[in-house]
Order: sequence, then structure tokens, then C-alpha cells
Amino acid sequence: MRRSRFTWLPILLIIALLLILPKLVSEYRLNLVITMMIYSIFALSYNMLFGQGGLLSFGHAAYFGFGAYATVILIKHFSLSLPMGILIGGLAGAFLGVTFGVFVVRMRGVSFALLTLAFNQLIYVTAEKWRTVTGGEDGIAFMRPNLHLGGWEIDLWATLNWYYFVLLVTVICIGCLWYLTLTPLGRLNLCMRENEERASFIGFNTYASRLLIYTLAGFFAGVAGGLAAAFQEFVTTTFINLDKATDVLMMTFIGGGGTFFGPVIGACALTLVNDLLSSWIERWAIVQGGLFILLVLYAPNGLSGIYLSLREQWDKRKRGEQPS
Amino acid sequence: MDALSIIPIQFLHGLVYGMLLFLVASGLTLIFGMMGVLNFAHGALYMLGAYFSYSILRWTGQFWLCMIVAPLLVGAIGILIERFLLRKVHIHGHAHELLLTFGLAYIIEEIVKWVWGNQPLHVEVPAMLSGSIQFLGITYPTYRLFILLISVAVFAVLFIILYKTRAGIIVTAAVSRSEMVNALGINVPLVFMLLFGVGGALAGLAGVIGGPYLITNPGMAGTIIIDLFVVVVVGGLGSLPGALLASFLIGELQSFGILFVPQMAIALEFLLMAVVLIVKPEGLLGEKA
Amino acid sequence: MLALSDVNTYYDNSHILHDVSLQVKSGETVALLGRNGVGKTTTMRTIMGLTPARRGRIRFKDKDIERWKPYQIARAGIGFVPEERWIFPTLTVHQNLLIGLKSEPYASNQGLEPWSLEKCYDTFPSLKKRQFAKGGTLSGGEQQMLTIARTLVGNPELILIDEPTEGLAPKIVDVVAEVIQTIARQGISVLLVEQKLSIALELADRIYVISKGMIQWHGTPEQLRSSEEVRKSYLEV
Amino acid sequence: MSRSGILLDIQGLYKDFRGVEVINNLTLCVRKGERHAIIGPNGAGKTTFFNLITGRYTPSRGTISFEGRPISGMAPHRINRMGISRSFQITNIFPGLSVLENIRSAILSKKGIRWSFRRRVSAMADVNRETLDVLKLIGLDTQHHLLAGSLDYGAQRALEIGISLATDPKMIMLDEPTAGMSIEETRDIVSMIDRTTKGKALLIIEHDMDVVFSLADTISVIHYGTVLASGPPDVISNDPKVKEAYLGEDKAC
Amino acid sequence: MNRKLIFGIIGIMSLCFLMGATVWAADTVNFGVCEIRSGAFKTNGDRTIWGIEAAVNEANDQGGLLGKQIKLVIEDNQGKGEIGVQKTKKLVMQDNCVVVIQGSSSGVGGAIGQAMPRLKTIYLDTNAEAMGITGENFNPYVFRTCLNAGMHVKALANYFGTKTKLRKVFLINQDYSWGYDVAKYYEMAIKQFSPDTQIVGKEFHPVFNKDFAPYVSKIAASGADYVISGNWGTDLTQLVVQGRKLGMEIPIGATFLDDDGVMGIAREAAEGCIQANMYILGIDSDKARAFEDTFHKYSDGKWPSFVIMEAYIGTKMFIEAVRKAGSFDTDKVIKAFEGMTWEGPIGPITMRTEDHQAQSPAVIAEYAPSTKYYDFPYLKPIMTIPASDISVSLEDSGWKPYKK
Repeated sequence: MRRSRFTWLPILLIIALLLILPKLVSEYRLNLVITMMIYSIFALSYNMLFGQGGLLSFGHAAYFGFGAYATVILIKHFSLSLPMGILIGGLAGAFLGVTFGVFVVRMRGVSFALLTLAFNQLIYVTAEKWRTVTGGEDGIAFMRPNLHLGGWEIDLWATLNWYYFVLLVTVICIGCLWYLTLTPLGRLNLCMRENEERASFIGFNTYASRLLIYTLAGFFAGVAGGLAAAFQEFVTTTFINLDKATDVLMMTFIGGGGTFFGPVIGACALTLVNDLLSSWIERWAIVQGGLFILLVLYAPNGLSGIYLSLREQWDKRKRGEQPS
Repeated sequence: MDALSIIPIQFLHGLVYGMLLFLVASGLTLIFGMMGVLNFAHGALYMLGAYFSYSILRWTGQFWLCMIVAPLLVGAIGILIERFLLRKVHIHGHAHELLLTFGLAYIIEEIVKWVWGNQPLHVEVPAMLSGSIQFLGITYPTYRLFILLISVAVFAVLFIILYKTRAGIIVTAAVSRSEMVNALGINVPLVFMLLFGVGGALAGLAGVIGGPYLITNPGMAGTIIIDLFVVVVVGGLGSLPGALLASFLIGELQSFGILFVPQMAIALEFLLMAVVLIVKPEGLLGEKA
Repeated sequence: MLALSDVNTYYDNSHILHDVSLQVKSGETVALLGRNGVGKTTTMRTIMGLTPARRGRIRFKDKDIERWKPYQIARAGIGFVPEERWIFPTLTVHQNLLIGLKSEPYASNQGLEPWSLEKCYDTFPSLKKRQFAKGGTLSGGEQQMLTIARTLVGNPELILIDEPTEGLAPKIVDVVAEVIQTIARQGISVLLVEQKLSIALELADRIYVISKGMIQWHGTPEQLRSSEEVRKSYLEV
Repeated sequence: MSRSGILLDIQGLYKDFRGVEVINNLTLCVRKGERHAIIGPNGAGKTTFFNLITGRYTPSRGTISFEGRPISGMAPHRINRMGISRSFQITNIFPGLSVLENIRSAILSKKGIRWSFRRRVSAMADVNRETLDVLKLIGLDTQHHLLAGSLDYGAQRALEIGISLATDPKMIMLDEPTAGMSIEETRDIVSMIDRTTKGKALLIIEHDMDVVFSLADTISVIHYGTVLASGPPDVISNDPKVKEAYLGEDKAC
Repeated sequence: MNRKLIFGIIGIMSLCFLMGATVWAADTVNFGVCEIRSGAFKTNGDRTIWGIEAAVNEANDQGGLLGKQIKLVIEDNQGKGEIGVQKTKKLVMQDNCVVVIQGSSSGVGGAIGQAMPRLKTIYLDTNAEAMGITGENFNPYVFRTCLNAGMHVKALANYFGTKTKLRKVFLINQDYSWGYDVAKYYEMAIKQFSPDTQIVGKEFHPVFNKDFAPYVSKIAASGADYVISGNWGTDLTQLVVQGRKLGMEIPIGATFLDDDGVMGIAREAAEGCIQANMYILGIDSDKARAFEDTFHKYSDGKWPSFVIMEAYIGTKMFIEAVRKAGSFDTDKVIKAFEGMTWEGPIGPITMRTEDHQAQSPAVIAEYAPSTKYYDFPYLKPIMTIPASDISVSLEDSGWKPYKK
């Protein structure tokens, strides 16, 4: 991964914009932004494997869905608070990640992709079959509990409050994920993508490291799942099916796995395109499929890849203009 | 009849379904197994075969003609896909091919619904295939036996071509060492394009045969694609006998799963895939990399 | 027959061949000598079109082939015996040969008996013995024989041989050298990359010495024998 | 031969691939601080031998011990952590990362900072300082921000060796470090190796006899997977067996 | 430079947001439809929409609703609950729809239903029959105008239990809540009508099952003399066609055989099958003929069969409720809808106050080689069953009062 030219100013501007966004857009659009934020976490967690780790997974929905079910069941049956529920959703995702990870991180390439797919399908089938717990494809409906902060009770029914809650969680998660890329483990992830064998020859236990990264990716996917479930106030098997697993792949790909914020752009773009296209055009799937193909053909590094190559060209031109 | 006496017939059911699965998966064995292209549009090509067959049947009334023309059409589409789309993204790797074929599957499925409508279509098979045959005291649909026959024939023809002719040897060699084959004077890109075409044509043929049986409907691509990947992976990438064995296993697993553990039946094939990938990642009859 | 003029080849951004020029005349055996990694193999890959030249011309029998695809170059009459041998491990010896087979010989080979499967088996009795063995089970020497035979049945006019004796036992080395001599005697032109100076001196009509991607010297084996300076600075260990 | 001071001890090593014996009863010792060159014709099994020591392959038979502890069959990272580091004949770096990151990852591993979350890598002053030291040592400090894959060949070779050096091993194994280098580059690399590996055991595969003679105090000739001869350079260069098998009886000269 | 990218994204995002705004005219009222319009089930969504459109055309033609023309805003739920909820929010928050209609999927229906108390808008379930929607997960914003699974199979149980001598039944259903409901309520219902009936087998197969042969041999081995199946779409077609081909001659009691898509393929294979629904084409009465012809007129020459008919009836009932309330206000419409009786083609349909489940009579039909409706064999009604005979009590339907 290219080192992004990270500066605080644009980040602060974006956060400021997100803070005042409820004043600018309608309630429904705000709902859409919430969806985008949740999928941003999901896509970023996926990118730990895909963009940073070089692993193509078909099974990331398993952790998203598992986290979502854990959150819902715990809140519904054990009256957990929402932050606690979402945290445990993340832990559930991590637990599943480590369980499957033991097997899958040995694999590479197509074998990895297909084993993750098999595990995803197993979890999906389990969710469909274990009706007493998961409610089958009807799912489980529940109420988003209010947030108790000391003596305060914040009504999370209100879109506005819920928006700020999700914003907070998203900022924390993205912050953690960003920080993670700067830690030794994050750098090691890139090393393993580039040349796993060499990484092991300079003393890194690549298997255990991959497993840890896989587990962490599962954690954040679980958090995203928990948030999504709390947002929809229900969870069904579509949280865990293959469509979800390919959605996150597409988001990451469309945004571009090569940059940290690429998946965020992808998550926003896909959510938006899907929402708008399907409202405007009945046969929107043709347009969306066509867009994918054009993107794959002409922007193999995703939207952020387009930006990077534009910047490179611009840099070159600037350098060229300077008299040497 | 008691539960035990239906075991032979259940075996036959599983066999026929497995062979139908093999028929559809045979093309993917070439495309995914040999060329390594994660072709998610294979199901869509299969569906196209079924729909082309429907239209040809409407115009000409000749089912046998469908079995020739529809595969040729689908094969041609496969060639176009390889030449103008997949070849361009091949250097970028699996994810790109996957996404490209995903987009294609989307588009093909929508176009099919646009052209032929959303409703399932009625495909009339020739009278000699539509009846039933009595044997061993059971009634068995002729068409199911026809499926069995075609699948075995396709396997035999493919097996002979792939393993016994120079063309097949070239394909095997081009898959493992394309540069060397190229340097020996063989146009490898053309070989791959034709291979993709043959894979497409096999999907098309499977559509012609499978359409009347599994019903020509817009959902037929989406419901079969995962099964196809399971077959190819379990059998071993690029191994035709492997695909046959895997199809047979999955057919029987399904059939006997329904008999003995009906609640678990749909999980069995994924369990099989996970176990095979963990224990023998190269597949049952695959060559170790 | 083959003429490279000012050929430049790159791997991505690294410049491997710098203005390489060399000729192989009809019926001649030319050796290309140099240390590891100086661009010998790249020269061969460039001629074969596997790593196309970025600049420069490659002429083969009065045709510019520098933009041709490898299979077109092969069909034009150039055979390639790569250093890595690249036999097809899952195919039998016979099947390996079948892939290279091209029945009609080229004009310049006229008057000669074309290389058929039978002729190959006669020339390489060890291959005949192992006709139905999988390529992957052959010994190093047998693999080298197979690689050469596979190229020969394509009846090339010019054959590029990259380090044929690498890693082979001395006895087998002699056999391989003999085979190359036989090929040359048949009138097939040979461009040979070799590290063993003795073999090159024995086989070649002319010798090019390459270093750091540049042709540093060329001349006859006799001249090289007498030029200790060239040997010292570019070849010897 | 006394057993004391032996760092690496290899006894009766065998390795076969699909029935082909590549390493065939190989026995070899490396003492502390010894500078040991491995020579032999191409395909003699030198690189396979390296791969067996460093855990890329598992021996079919035989024992490898390092500082008296058996290491055969261990995972590469554990062998590395015991103090063996190697470079590769075919450049084996992290092409998509910057030169700095390439070296820094090795420094992090050496310092045992692998899964730490406490600090950002860029804030670890000591790590970055040591990285810069290594970069200076291999002469790449001015190119530290470039992608490793975009360096020219000589610089990539230097980086390849630099990565191996950076883990500060007890024994360093270099597989043809000067392969494909020009004379000047070779000279630079050799002096760099000499400088940076002072006092450490060195095991080096090399074809260039100048390099071998200037670096090694012991030479072992491997031929057909076994040690043909072993001893000081002057003895080896006059050994007729070696001349025949490796240096080649040059009829012309 | 990073800033440029970010500002660019913000720019594009805000542009898209602006474009999404819709104009709301004062003289129209929006009905939201959140149906499946993509993927393999598009056919179900499309036909639900035909039914709704016909009802809306009819109302608009007769002067609109409370002086306003009804405008349909149609969104694609893609067959996924979460997308359904997202689109429902859009329909309510952005398009100010007074009602959201969905019928094709029980799963999506459940998801939309549970979101409605938040949105304070009515969800009209015109054809999703899973019990939970008006039972266990009941909330006052949800109204179901079709039969539920319990009523649907009760009609079949009534027929098989009282009109035939068949007493050995094999239940084969899709492996999801609808299939489970069918099996569970058939067992309950058959006890009421013929307690001597034996359940000789019970199978649940995956939706979109490809090969039914293994099930057919199980059915044959069980010695059943009739089959009950809640399958729809290709799952029903396959069961009927493959069953007949494999020599299964016993009748199949079905809930969705009135689908022209199924009959168009099953054709002669459906001979001997029995179908039940709240209305089936071909009832020989003036009222029924008027019902069919009106639909025919307002729907571009289609016939009210299958979900088309259910969506048509449901939408008409909702329009009736609004008329009765005299207002589009959600609370007033709910009040008016509860307990309302609407005169259907074969008798009155009453909206039960407690669980908002329509109490409708049902029709039983059998195979007919030719009808005036389609150019392939279809069905002909053989009996009607009054609403009281198929009603499922609140207790039996698992109803739980709504508590916030």
C-alpha cells in the first residue's frame, strides 16, 4: 500500500461535515448515510484481508452476520445495553474468525476464496436451520434499547441520536483500523501480502500473524454486523448470505483496496448507486453490472486507483514543467 | 415399499442428478479448473443455452437441432467474453475476473428476463423422451435416462479429446506452461479462447438438456452456480474424472441425505467441500500443485 | 540468417539488454558466453518474443520479427530449448514430443531427412525406452534430451539452446554436447548459451561474450583461446 | 575434530524429491565466526541445502543442529529467531513496499516487536534509527522512500542482503549474493558483506572465485548432493577431484 | 491534494442527494410499493404490482381517493429485508407515502412490518402469508388482506377431510417459515375435519430445489394417498411435473397452483391436483364475473389470478378503508380498517380487529383442461368455503398483543 499523504485537516473537515450533516439533508438521506458508515466499517475490515493482506475472501459475511445475531440475541434475551451488545457482536465475530481462521489462513488464492465460501455457506445454512435461535429466514426482530449514560437516557429511536451514535462508533472503528495499519502488525500484514515467505524467513510467524489479522477483521466485521442489526432492528439470513459476502468484496474493490480509505469510498458509492439506480431504473441491474465491467476494465485499482493515477500524472507534469 | 427397498432407486435418482450436475459443471472444469478463471457467469451461460433452446424449439420444433445450435451460440458468446473482456483483465488476477464475470452474470440474467420475460417457460421435449420406461418394477422417466446417457457421452468425448488427442495434450500443456507451448509454435491465446468457447458450449448444451428438466426460468443460473464450484473444487481443479466423481458424490449425498438426514441435506455439500479443502486442498483427483 | 541490431530489452523498468547486436549465419553454431545474470537468457527470450525488445531490430530470414508473437516466431523456424527445460511433467515423453511436432521441414533444411518421432527415438534411445513415462519422472539428463528432442521435431532452421549442460553429470554433458554437434552437422543453425567454456570452445564456430547486457567481444574460438584478457575479465571465475 | 565451537552441525543429510535424491548423505560443520563458502556446479544441490537448513524444506533423513539444538523440520521463522538468516539467489524482497519498510520489517522482527499495538512504527525512534543505519550500510539511504520493486537490479540485490543482515543473526547465509552483478557492484557488495558480517559465522554460496577467496576461510565443494571436499581455499583450489567436478578440466588452457 | 479528492467526493455526494429530492404535488396522494423487481423472483413482484396498479387505475378512474389521484411510487426491495426496510424508509420519509404495500415475500414483509411503528405508517400485506406477521410479531400498523397460512391450509383440510376418503397425507414443503406454517397448521386443521387422518411423512426441502426425485420416492415409499404442499413457483412445478413423470398418481393439494406460470408448464401433469385460495378464476356468479371483468378492464387485459388477485383485493380494501376514514391520517385509517367488512367476489371479507388478519371465504378448485383465461390447462372452482370454516383463532395463530 502506498503511504497515504495523511493530514489532519481533511479528516477534521469531514468529521465536521458529518457532525452538521443532519442540518443539511433529509431524514431519509441521513438513514442512507448511516448505512454507508456501517458498510464502511465492514468494507474496511474486509480490506485488512483483501487490500492489505492480499487474500480474496468469499466468506466475510459470516462474521458480519454472526456478530449481528450475537448482538440481537444478547440484547433481546439478556437486556444488554447497546454498546455492550455491539462490542459482544464484535467479539463474536472475532471468535468465529479465530475458529475458521485456523483452517483458512493456511490457504492461499483460490483455495482460500473457496474455503471461506464453504464456511460462509455452512454458517448461512446453520442460521437458516437453527430456527429456535435464529428464527430462520424470518429472522429476529428486536427493539433498539435506549442509551443510558449515568443518569441520562438518550432516545436512540430518534434518527438524529442514532446517527450520532453510529458516527461515534464509526469514527472509533475507523480510527482503530487506521492506527492498526501503522502498528508493527499492520506493517507485517503488508509484508505478508508482498512476500509471505520472506516474512517468515526474517522471523515472523506468518501463520499466527495471519490468524490474528483474520480474527481482528472478524471483530470489526462483527461490530459492523451488530450496528447493522441494531439499525434495522432485526436480523435475518440475508445478513449472512453469499450476496452480503460478495457485496463487501465489490465495495472494497470498487473503492480500491490499495488505499486505506478506498473501501469507504466504495461502500458509499455502492450504497448510493444501488439506492438511486434501483429507484430510477427498473432494470438497474444491467446498469450496475455494466458499471462493474467498465470499472474492472478501465479502473483495475478502483475509484481511489483512478485518483492515484491522476495524481501521479499531475505530479509528473508538475515536475516536467520545472526547468531542470 | 419400505424405506430399505427404495435404496436402489434412490441411488439411481442421485446418479441422474449427479450426472446432470456434471453436465453443467463440465464446462466450468475447463474454464475454472484449467484456465483458473473464477467464472461466475458460467451459470448465466447455462441459462442462455436453455433459453436459446426454447426459442429454437419455438421456431423450428426440432429439439435435436437445439442440441447443436444452442451450444454453438453460447460457445460463440463465451469466445467473445474471453476475447474482449477476460483477456484484458487476466493479468490483474482472480478478483478482477471474478468481478467481471459477476457483472456479466447480472447483465445476462437481466437481459434474459427482458427478452424472454420473467415467467418460467414451457419447453416441449420430443415424444420419445417425454414418456416413462418400466424396468425392474419401477416407472422411470425416459428423460432422466436421456440425461444420464448424454452426460456419460459428454464425459467420454471430453475424456478422449483431453487425454488422448494432440489437441487435448496441447491444452494440458498450455495450462501448465503456456510460455513454452507458445515457444513451440502454438498460438496459446487462441487455445485459451477456444477452450473458453468449448466451456461455454458445454454450458449451452447443459442448458438445452437441463432446461426442460430443471425448468427454463430466470432463476436457474443463480441456483446452480455455487453447486458448480463445489463440484469443480471437490473433484480437483481441472480434473474431468474428478468432476465426474464429485458430481456423483454430491448427487448421492443429496439423494441419501434426503432419505436419512433430511434436515441436514443442504449442508452436506458444503461440509464436503470444507472437509475436502482442509484435508486435500487439491481436490479428490486433483494434481498437487 | 538471424541478425539482432541494437536490441534493448527491459523487465518493467530495469534495463537488461543494452544495444545488443549479433548475427547467426546459416548453418553456423554460435555461442553466447558470459557470467550469471548478464543477459544471456534475456537475449534468447527476446529473440523468441517471450520478453519483447523495446527498441532495436531482429531480422530472421529477411523478416523483421521483433514484434511477432512467440508462436509466430516458432512457426517461422526458430526453436527454443530453455534453461529451465519446461518439460510438461504430467504428460508422457511421447506426448511431450507430440506438442512440438511439426511435420513439414523448412526450405533451408531441404535435402535432409526431417526430424520425425522415429528419428528422434533413434537419436535418443533413452527416450524411446521411457516413451510412456511421465515427463516429471525423468532424470535431469533425460529431461534435457527430451527438451532438445521436443524442439527438434518442430524442424527448426535455427535452434536456441540455453545452458543445456547445467547441473548434468560429466558423462551426460558429453552426450548433450554430441547431440548439439549432430544437430549442427545436419545444417541447423545453433545459438548456444553455455557457461562451460570448454564445451563452447569445442562446439562453436563463433563466440560472443556478453557482460552487463552488452556484447563485449566476439570472435572465433581460437581468438578466445589466445585472449586471456577477455577470458579473465568476462568469463572465468 | 573437536566438537567445541561448532555452531551449525549437519550430519548425514538426505533429501529426495519424488524419488530423485538431491541431497545425498551430506555432512558439514560451521564453527563460530567461521566464514564458509559453498561452491559446486549448478544443480549440485547447494540451494536445496540452504533450503533444508532454513526450514523451507524438511530433510528426508539426517540431522541439522544449531548451537547444539536440533532445528531440522522447524518452521522458517523459528529457525530465523534462533539466529540464522539467509538471502536468496532469486531476489526475494517486498516489492510493493518502500526500501525503508523492507529493512524496517526485519529490524522489527529482530527486536521482537511483532504484535505490539502500543506505538506506531513511525514513532519508534530506535527502530527507525537502526533501519537508517542498515540502509546506510547497504548504501540505499538516499533511496529509502522508493518502492523496492522499482529499484534497479544491483540495488535490489543489496536490499536482499540488507534484509538478511538486518535481523542481526549469529550465522548469515548468502545464496549467490553477487549473481548478475557488475565488477564494481560485486566489489562493493563483497566489501559490504565483509564489513557487516565481521565476527559472525558466514555461509555463502558463490560462483565467483574472487569473492570466495576474499571472503571465505573454509571452502566446501558440493557435488551430487554431497560434500566432495572441504578445507582452506588453497587446498581446495589444488584438489584434482574438485578441479574435475567443478572448475572443469579445461583442455584448452 | 488529498483535500481535492475529499472535496470532490463531498461534491458528488451532495449532488446525488439533491437529485434524489422529489416533488410532492398537492392533488395527488402517494402509495408506496416496495416489491421485488430484480433477481429470479421478479415475476412475483411484477404480478403483485399489476394487481395494485389495476386497483389504483380503477380508483383514479372513478374520481380518485378523497378527491386526490393516487400515484404509485415503486421501489425494488431486491428480495432482502434490509433493502426492503431502507426502501420503506425512503417511501415514507421522502415520498410521503400513506401506505407501503408488499406481498411477495414473507421475510421482507416481516422486516417491513416491524419497522412500521417507527414510521407511523401502514404496511399493507397483500399476499405474504407467514403466520408471524399478524401473529407473534403483530403490530397495529400491519394489515393483511389475504389468507394466512393457517386459513389457506384449513381450506384444503376441509376439502380433503370432508369431501374425500383419503386419509394418509404426506406433507412436503419449502424449508422456511411458510413451509413450516403449512405443515404445522395442516396437522392442526386435519384433526378438526378428519381426526383419523394419518401424517405418513413430513419433508422440508430447500427453496429452489432442483431435483425432486428423491422426495418422490420417499412419498411413494410412505404409502401416502395424497400430498399437501405449500410450494410455489418452480418448486411446485417441479413437484407436480417430476412427481407425475416418476409415476406418482396421488392428488396434490396445493396453495399456489393458481399461478399461470406454474400451470403453463405443469399443464396435464396437474391433473388430479387440488388448489385452494381466497378467490380462483371461473366462479359462476354475477359478482365474480363483474370482479374479473373490472380487473380485466383496468389491467390491460390481464386476469386476476394468484398474487395479482390478492394484491388487487388488498389494495381495494385499503382504498375502501381510507374512504371510510375520510382521511389519510394513519391513526384514522387504522381505526376505520379495523373491523371493516368489504364485499368480495365470493362474499364479505372482514378485517379482524385484534390481529388485522382479513377473514375471507375460500375457493377450492381442480384441474381444468381448458378455460377462457389462458391457452393452456388451468383450474376450475369446485366449491366455496365460508370464512367462518377456515378462520384461525387468535390463540391458534400465536397472536401476541403489541407492546412497545
